[in-house]
Amino acid sequence: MFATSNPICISDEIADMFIAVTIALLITMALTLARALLGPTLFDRLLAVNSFGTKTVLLIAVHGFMTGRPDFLDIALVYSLINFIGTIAVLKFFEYDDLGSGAYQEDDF
Amino acid sequence: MSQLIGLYSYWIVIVLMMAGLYIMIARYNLVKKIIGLSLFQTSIFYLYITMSKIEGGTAPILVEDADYVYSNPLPHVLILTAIVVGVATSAVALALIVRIYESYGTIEEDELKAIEAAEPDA
Amino acid sequence: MLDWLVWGVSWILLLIGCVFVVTGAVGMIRMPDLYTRLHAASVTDTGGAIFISLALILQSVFVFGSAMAAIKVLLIMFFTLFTAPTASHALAKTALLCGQVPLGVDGKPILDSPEEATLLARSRSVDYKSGQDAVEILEETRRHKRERVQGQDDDGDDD
Amino acid sequence: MDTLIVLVLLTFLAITAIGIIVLRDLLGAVILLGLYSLTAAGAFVVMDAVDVAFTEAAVGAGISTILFLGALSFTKHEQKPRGHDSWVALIFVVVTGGLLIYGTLDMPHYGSPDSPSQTHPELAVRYVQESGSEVGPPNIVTSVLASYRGYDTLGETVVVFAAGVAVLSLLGLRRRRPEDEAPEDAPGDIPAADPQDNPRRNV
Repeated sequence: MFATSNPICISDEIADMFIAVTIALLITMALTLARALLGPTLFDRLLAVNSFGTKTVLLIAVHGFMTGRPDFLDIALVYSLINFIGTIAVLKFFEYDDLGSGAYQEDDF
Repeated sequence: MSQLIGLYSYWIVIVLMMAGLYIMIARYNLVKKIIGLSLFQTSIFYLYITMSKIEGGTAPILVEDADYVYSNPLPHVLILTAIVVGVATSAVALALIVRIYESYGTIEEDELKAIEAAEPDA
Repeated sequence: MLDWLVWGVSWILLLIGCVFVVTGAVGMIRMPDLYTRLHAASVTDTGGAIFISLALILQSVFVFGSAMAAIKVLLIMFFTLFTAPTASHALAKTALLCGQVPLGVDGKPILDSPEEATLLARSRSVDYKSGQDAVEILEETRRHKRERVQGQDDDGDDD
Repeated sequence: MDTLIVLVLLTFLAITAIGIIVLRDLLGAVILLGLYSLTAAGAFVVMDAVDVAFTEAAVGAGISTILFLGALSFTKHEQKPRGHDSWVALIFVVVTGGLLIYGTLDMPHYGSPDSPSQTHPELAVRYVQESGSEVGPPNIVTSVLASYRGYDTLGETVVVFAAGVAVLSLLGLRRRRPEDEAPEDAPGDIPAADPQDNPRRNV
């Protein structure tokens, strides 16, 4: 039922390997999602989202190899950058209550 | 069982859609309503992309001298357009909300209605 | 022979990666406060990503024969290695600045109040300039605070 | 295996959506919306829609989050606490969802090769078979987007331009307004920041 859709014939041993990693990543994502929903503070949620993004990057990369077309790693690349930018933007928002301000150094330190 | 797996994606799409609709109806905060709108939009994207997938297919990027089954590219095109338009809609809505907050000092729907009722000229 | 070697090494690398990833996630669920969870998550983000990426590079070079894929995975690994620690650092610093007090070994907060956490987070540049230790800064401010409170009490007595 | 990944990711999406409903804190909801977009884009990759995943990652998870944060930095961060949820809304939503689920029972199953969307001769088969020789680029989505449905894309660009003009006319002129107008009825007057609004104090 859950047969790998496998356009390029990669051998079964290799597919097994990637399936194992995928399952591990899915379990990890479930736990991380639980932290994002439970997280008592916003920082816990943010940490969980950041970690979830890294797992998504890995999942996409592994999925590309699993289906035998590793052409779509660009998406994983974009993801890792977007994930970082998003986290930093939210943190900047927490810290200065604003996204655009650049004049905080004098009174903050 | 095959019925369950075959239709599960549609059911999840409906759950997402109803989650968005519920936020739009039952929450008074305007920003939260826009979040619900985004949820609703994404569920529609899902519905389309789900229908374009074909069993054993691969991404619709042609590979020379190989005999692949490709998923249907047309829903992808429609959704590409829809994503960008959706974000444009959200941007305009959020700008309106910022203006409302500056004029009335609140973004809760019922408080806005109370203010409107209090001063009929405005 | 080479095939089997690549296969075995990939399996080992992937398994190590999986162990890192899953332990990190379990740690994120079970750890008691934000900073320890951050610690657990960093293990996943860097350790797991390195090992899984290395295995993918091996696969893309030897099995798929695609140098481009190997370069892309390498880039992903480098970006992750740069961004994950940066994000963790920024998260920890902002959390301290916003008044999240870390818990000690005994499960009690190690600082008296969120204000002290904010102060510690902001004392960084003072630290650089005068070479003061964070603990010294903390004790100095506590002393100042105590004196100020006593001063106010004295004022109250005078009135 | 693909189907399994898609099902699990979809379940994650549903759980996240429920979390967004329950969460009262708007910043938390925005953060969860970012997670939702990331998951959605991951599932798009698994469902072979790589271009959509690319756009969703950049636009949905990136720009959208930043737009929401920007709006929140001008307004309040918390929903007002309310005693009860509206039962009418809940019942309405459940009934509508039930009807829609009843409607899905006739839909073609996930990934079935003989569904109408896969077998339509003009809209599915022709693009896949002919676009390589008719238009050129190996990416069929690019061919359809830029050539077969070029006017759609033009319309999209017009919509985005109009949205940009609208946002600028709503927000961009605001900075100048307090100087131009009389101070007593300046609508651009931002209410004094309440110290309770600062996220530093309520996270």
